[in-house]
Amino acid sequence: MKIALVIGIIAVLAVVGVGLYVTDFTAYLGNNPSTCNNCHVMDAVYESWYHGGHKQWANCNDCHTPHDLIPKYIVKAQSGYHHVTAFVFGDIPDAIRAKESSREVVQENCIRCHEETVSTMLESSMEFDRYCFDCHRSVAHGERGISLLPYQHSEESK
Amino acid sequence: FVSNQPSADRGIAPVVEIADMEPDSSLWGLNFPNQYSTLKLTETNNTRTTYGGSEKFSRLEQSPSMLELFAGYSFSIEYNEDRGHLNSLTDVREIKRVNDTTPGTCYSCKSSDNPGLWDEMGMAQFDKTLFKDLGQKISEPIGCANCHEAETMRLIVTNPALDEALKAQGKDWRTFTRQEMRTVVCANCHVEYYFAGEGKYLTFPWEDGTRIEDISKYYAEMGFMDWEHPRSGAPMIKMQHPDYELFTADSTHYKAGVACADCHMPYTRDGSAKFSTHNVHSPLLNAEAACGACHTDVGYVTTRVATIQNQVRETMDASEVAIVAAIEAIEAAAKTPNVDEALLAEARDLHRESQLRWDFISAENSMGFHNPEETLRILAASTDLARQAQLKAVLAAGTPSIIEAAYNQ
Amino acid sequence: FVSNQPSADRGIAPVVEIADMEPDSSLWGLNFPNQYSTLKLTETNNTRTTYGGSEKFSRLEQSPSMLELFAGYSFSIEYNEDRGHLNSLTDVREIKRVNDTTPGTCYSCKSSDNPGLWDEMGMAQFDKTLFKDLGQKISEPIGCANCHEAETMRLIVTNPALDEALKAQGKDWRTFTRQEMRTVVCANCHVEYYFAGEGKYLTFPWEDGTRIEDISKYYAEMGFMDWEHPRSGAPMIKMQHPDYELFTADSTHYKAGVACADCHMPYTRDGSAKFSTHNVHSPLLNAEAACGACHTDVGYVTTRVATIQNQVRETMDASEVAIVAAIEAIEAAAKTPNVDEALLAEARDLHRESQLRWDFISAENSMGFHNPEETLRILAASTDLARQAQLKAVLAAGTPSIIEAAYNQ
Ligand code: HEC
Ligand code: HEC
Ligand code: HEC
Ligand code: HEC
Ligand code: HEC
Ligand code: HEC
Ligand code: HEC
Ligand code: HEC
Ligand code: HEC
Ligand code: HEC
Ligand code: HEC
Ligand code: HEC
Ligand code: HEC
Ligand code: HEC
Ligand SMILES: [Ca+2]
Ligand SMILES: [Ca+2]
Repeated sequence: MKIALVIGIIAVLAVVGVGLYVTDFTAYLGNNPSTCNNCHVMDAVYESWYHGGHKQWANCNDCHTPHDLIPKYIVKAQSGYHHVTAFVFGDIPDAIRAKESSREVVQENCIRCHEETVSTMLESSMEFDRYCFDCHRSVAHGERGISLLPYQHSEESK
Repeated sequence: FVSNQPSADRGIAPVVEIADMEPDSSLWGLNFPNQYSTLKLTETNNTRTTYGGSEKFSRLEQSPSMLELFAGYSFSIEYNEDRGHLNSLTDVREIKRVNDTTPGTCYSCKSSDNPGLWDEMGMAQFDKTLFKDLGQKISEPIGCANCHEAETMRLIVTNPALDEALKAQGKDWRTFTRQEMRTVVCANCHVEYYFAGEGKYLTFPWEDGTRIEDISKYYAEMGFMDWEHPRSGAPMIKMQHPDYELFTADSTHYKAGVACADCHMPYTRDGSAKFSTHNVHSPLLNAEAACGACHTDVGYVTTRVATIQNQVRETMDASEVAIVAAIEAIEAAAKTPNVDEALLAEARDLHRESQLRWDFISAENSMGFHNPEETLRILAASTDLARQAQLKAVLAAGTPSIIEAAYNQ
Repeated sequence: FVSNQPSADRGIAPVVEIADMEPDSSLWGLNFPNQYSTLKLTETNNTRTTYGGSEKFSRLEQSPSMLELFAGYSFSIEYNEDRGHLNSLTDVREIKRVNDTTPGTCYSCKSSDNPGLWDEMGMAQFDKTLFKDLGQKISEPIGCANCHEAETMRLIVTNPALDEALKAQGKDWRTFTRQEMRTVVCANCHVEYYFAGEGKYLTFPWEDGTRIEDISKYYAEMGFMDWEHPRSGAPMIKMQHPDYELFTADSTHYKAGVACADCHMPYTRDGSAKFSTHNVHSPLLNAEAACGACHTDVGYVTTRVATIQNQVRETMDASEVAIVAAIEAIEAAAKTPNVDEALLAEARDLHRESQLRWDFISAENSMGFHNPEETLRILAASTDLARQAQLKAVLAAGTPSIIEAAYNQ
């Protein structure tokens, strides 16, 4: 029992420690997209964002973190933890896909920037029960999200 | 997570109060000019596409074999390609399928006066009244009141027949999500229906389900028929625009959560604000907006539509040839002395089953695109049944001589 | 990206020089351990899926009607579900379809020794040699040399028959893009083929195109047949794994630029190194990686696969019933005194045409998923032709009595 607790604490410390190390912590308090790209597993999304429609308007955090100050750092801590643990313990999903929680964060941000455009849709007396990116599948990371080369460069699809 | 509260800077503030079930769309239009002005466009649309579009051409001239398939039934008199919503009243009044005995039921899906009339006189009375008499009370084509609740502007089921059909399946549309309603609202009209009993009561044959097999079972069990085919003598069923039934039969798009309105009423911009275009027509005429948001490569998807529709058209042609052959065989068999009546009856049943499957696809309006796999599965079965009907006729006659002439045509 | 080059991030720098067409994959494996170790896994895969998977079950026990359809041909002796690449040699040597007269041609798609042998003795000689003799020279199953050029590691066409078939269509694979090669490399083997002439020369029937109609026309014009059906007497064609032909017939994925390797060899992570898994099998066994890269909702796509495959299986069952009925009718007709030989010949042709269409889908390995619409279009035609064959038999016999028994079974 006690032992388990101790091991637990050590484990957590270890994770945090490694986390601070591999992720160059202070960088993650900022908004520079290339810091996300410190991880190779972020290459595809970075690439697709870089070539996608929004690069000139929005960086990762504009979409992936809430914009009232406090929640922002909570989300960063959470996802940072996911990322690092997944990384350190190697259980990286075959296809990295946004969790429901991230989708909701992103959705809030789509609306934050496009409120006027979508006001008519949101004013409905029934809940707007779908994600913007159900339709706008390509605005952020290209149509196929994390789809990898060479598919996105194929001649056939053009 | 998305608040439904009217946001601070509301787009258009209501300038007039709209009465419940107000038939006159132009009044609603004062509050919602974009939706009204786009709805108006449906009156004059006239562009044709390969298999659809808004031009009112004759479907009988387009595929003459329908004259043989619908022989003895009103659809062999006049049957046209459908067009925009605002033409509904003109077209139902001009069509030669209507006569003095036609029931008021034929107005059910043609006018925004209906919700008010159903409320006032009840649907049973509405349907009992003769078309020519009920016509006095009707002056508006399809309008806002057919899809919206005036006070909240939300989408609602306005056709009592749909409300009852859903109930029969234990469903209550009031519990449906907004995205579901973006499909269900079309089911007020784009569905197969029949007139039940003397009162010509409007009914959707969904009690056993909305698949073609369920519908055919439903009609078979109640021994219903629309007309008897004069040549084959089979008890026939006419299918009508089962757009909703085919689309919701596990189609690619339906299972992906896509709704009718996504493709047929895509968002359009008026300055900064988006609204749903109410100029409903073939999405191939505005594919950029209709498909473009979800499919970056619009050229790819429209080409796929062409491929699929051609595959379906080719397969449907084969069904038509087979059904016509079956009709001729049964007709000839019936004329042979001491024909086996039991086998002849089986042949007629096969003709009915084959044709109602073919018609389910033919009467549907997307040339199979709404659900390509289900469409081709059904057509394959239709052709198989038609060929079996032809063979049964030969067995009934006891000699293949009856079909030699026809067969080698 | 027009150039056909392997991806830059191979992970490891070459540690040994690999000779051109080196048959021994373990040597290549020293340079590319990830690809080698994943290829090794294909030897022991044994998981079954609803319609496929890697378990070596008997397809004849799975659908017994094949015993009647393939009657008189080697495929009615033994015919199993396919499994991983490393089993190719074991399985071709164990199969009872092989006998003392079997030509070496049967090794064409089973070993990485082939590129070297074709280079050394030429394909004509390779194919002339008897299977049992050529076997002395062959010890490796499928390996790196069947798909890669050692020096550059790029994907190449190693099978002379494919090179010639493409030439016949005026195509040169050396001009293909890398993404095209990710599909074409599979066409070295996953295609319909036949043995031309006495020399059993390996040939792909693509001169008129790769659609089923083109292939059937090609065989008809050269008057080719694999065997005569003992019961119907029809000159039959056996179709073999036309995975490439069906997929490239304007399928959704092919037109969208997706390649075989995208689904069957998805990129995999080993630490930070990314490589194409060489453990090729049913993508339903690793859908997360195989479909997840392109589809956000993997549950949705795998459910769609199940729906499509069930629709295809059901439609294919109907074709089988119809073809068996045709065989029985023709057999009975042939026994009737003064049968009309001309009509009987027509009936046999219809049997051949019907069955080769069915077999094009049955021998293909995705239960229709590679191209759902084309699959169902072809099956609809197959059933139609089979029913016509049955009817023609009755016409030839001059009496339906020949089928009463069979028909009412
Ligand atoms: C330490 C390496 C690393 C860095 C740096 C990194 N990521 Fe990730 N990220 C991962 C890994 C590993 C996963 C997959 C594990 C998972 O799905 O939780 C992931 C998954 C995600 C996901 C999908 C899962 C979810 O949480 O919804 C999002 C979104 C994401 N990252 C965004 C970002 C953003 C934005 C940044 C920069 C602020 C970033 N990542 C920086 C490693 C990293
Ligand atoms: C314009 C808004 C926007 C920007 C900017 C953006 N993303 Fe995303 N991100 C999204 C959306 C939308 C999704 C898809 C969510 C879904 O489809 O479930 C997504 C998904 C992801 C995923 C999960 C993969 C997937 O397809 O589900 C990762 C990882 C990710 N983003 C990381 C990043 C990184 C790193 C950056 C900056 C280089 C970035 N995003 C910039 C909107 C954005
Ligand atoms: C940081 C602010 C910001 C965020 C967050 C953001 N956008 Fe945008 N977006 C813009 C700006 C600025 C433009 C260009 C001007 C315009 O068209 O409004 C734009 C353009 C667009 C366009 C039209 C151009 C195109 O690429 O098709 C669409 C559609 C769009 N955004 C959708 C989205 C969606 C969906 C999300 C969330 C996944 C999102 N945006 C998130 C700022 C943002
Ligand atoms: C049902 C599909 C659908 C959904 C859901 C949807 N959109 Fe759109 N959106 C469209 C279509 C279609 C257009 C194109 C309108 C046009 O160009 O005429 C569009 C246009 C836009 C534009 C303007 C693009 C431009 O060219 O300026 C923005 C911004 C946008 N959407 C943002 C959003 C946001 C934010 C959400 C979520 C609140 C959202 N959309 C949800 C279909 C959708
Ligand atoms: C994924 C997009 C999509 C969805 C969802 C969709 N449709 Fe369609 N619809 C099409 C296409 C494409 C056509 C073919 C138009 C043509 O051939 O010109 C079509 C044709 C039609 C037509 C005939 C149009 C004409 O040109 O005459 C009607 C009516 C119709 N659909 C109604 C519906 C109804 C009702 C629903 C929902 C139950 C629905 N559609 C769902 C894309 C869609
Ligand atoms: C009140 C009944 C009713 C409702 C509700 C209804 N429709 Fe229709 N629809 C019709 C009728 C009637 C026609 C044919 C009008 C004519 O040809 O005169 C029609 C025609 C169409 C056409 C063909 C237009 C053309 O130009 O060819 C399309 C597409 C269509 N409807 C789609 C829809 C969609 C999508 C919905 C739901 C959002 C819907 N309809 C709701 C009755 C209805
Ligand atoms: C359950 C709703 C419904 C009922 C009841 C109904 N219709 Fe329709 N009608 C439609 C829809 C939806 C369309 C457009 C789709 C189509 O034409 O397939 C349409 C199209 C039409 C058209 C234009 C195309 C054509 O067929 O020439 C005419 C005319 C028409 N209906 C007449 C009638 C008559 C007459 C009756 C009564 C026997 C009737 N309708 C009953 C829903 C209905
Ligand atoms: C054929 C059915 C139909 C008819 C007729 C119809 N609407 Fe709609 N309307 C819809 C659908 C579907 C939506 C999308 C609702 C949603 O997304 O929740 C909609 C949305 C709206 C909205 C919400 C904002 C938007 O554009 O998405 C308004 C306002 C509206 N309609 C007004 C009208 C008015 C005014 C009329 C008559 C002039 C009318 N509608 C006629 C089906 C219809
Ligand atoms: C709201 C989003 C949305 C809209 C609008 C939409 N689609 Fe799709 N479409 C999808 C999804 C999701 C799939 C399923 C495959 C996938 O996951 O990408 C799909 C699949 C397809 C496919 C492949 C299926 C097949 O049978 O080949 C075609 C073709 C297609 N769509 C055409 C269209 C056309 C044409 C339109 C416009 C008339 C359209 N789509 C409108 C989301 C949409
Ligand atoms: C879009 C994804 C996709 C593409 C592209 C694709 N396949 Fe498949 N393939 C599948 C699926 C799904 C199955 C069905 C597996 C099952 O039923 O278990 C399958 C089955 C197979 C099988 C049988 C597997 C087994 O379980 O026995 C073979 C062999 C095959 N494919 C070869 C090919 C070839 C060769 C190509 C290119 C010409 C190709 N595939 C392209 C998805 C794909
Ligand atoms: C050198 C010939 C050859 C080439 C090249 C080839 N295959 Fe195969 N493939 C075979 C043979 C032979 C089998 C069956 C082996 C057995 O059952 O013993 C097979 C089996 C398969 C299976 C079934 C595996 C299982 O577990 O059921 C799949 C899937 C497959 N191949 C896909 C592909 C794909 C994708 C490519 C191209 C990237 C490809 N093959 C290239 C000859 C080849
Ligand atoms: C053009 C390439 C090619 C040629 C030539 C070829 N095969 Fe195959 N063989 C394959 C492919 C691809 C598969 C896996 C796909 C399948 O089984 O449908 C396969 C699978 C097999 C299998 C395992 C599945 C089964 O059928 O039991 C056996 C055994 C086999 N082949 C034997 C032979 C024999 C014997 C010959 C000569 C008559 C032959 N092959 C000629 C490509 C070929
Ligand atoms: C059945 C065909 C086939 C066989 C056998 C095969 N490969 Fe591959 N290999 C491929 C395909 C397809 C690719 C993807 C090429 C591309 O994307 O350009 C590939 C890619 C590679 C790459 C490039 C990096 C990567 O992973 O994408 C290397 C290295 C490689 N293979 C090595 C080998 C070795 C070593 C062997 C034998 C142990 C082997 N291959 C056997 C088909 C095959
Ligand atoms: C390299 C990208 C890619 C891969 C990998 C991929 N797909 Fe797709 N898929 C697509 C595209 C593109 C479409 C066409 C529709 C669209 O544009 O969204 C599509 C369409 C589909 C559809 C709709 C078509 C239909 O007939 O219903 C299904 C289902 C589907 N894919 C299943 C799968 C499955 C299962 C796998 C894995 C075995 C897979 N896909 C792998 C890109 C891909
Ligand atoms: Ca029309
Ligand atoms: Ca297999």
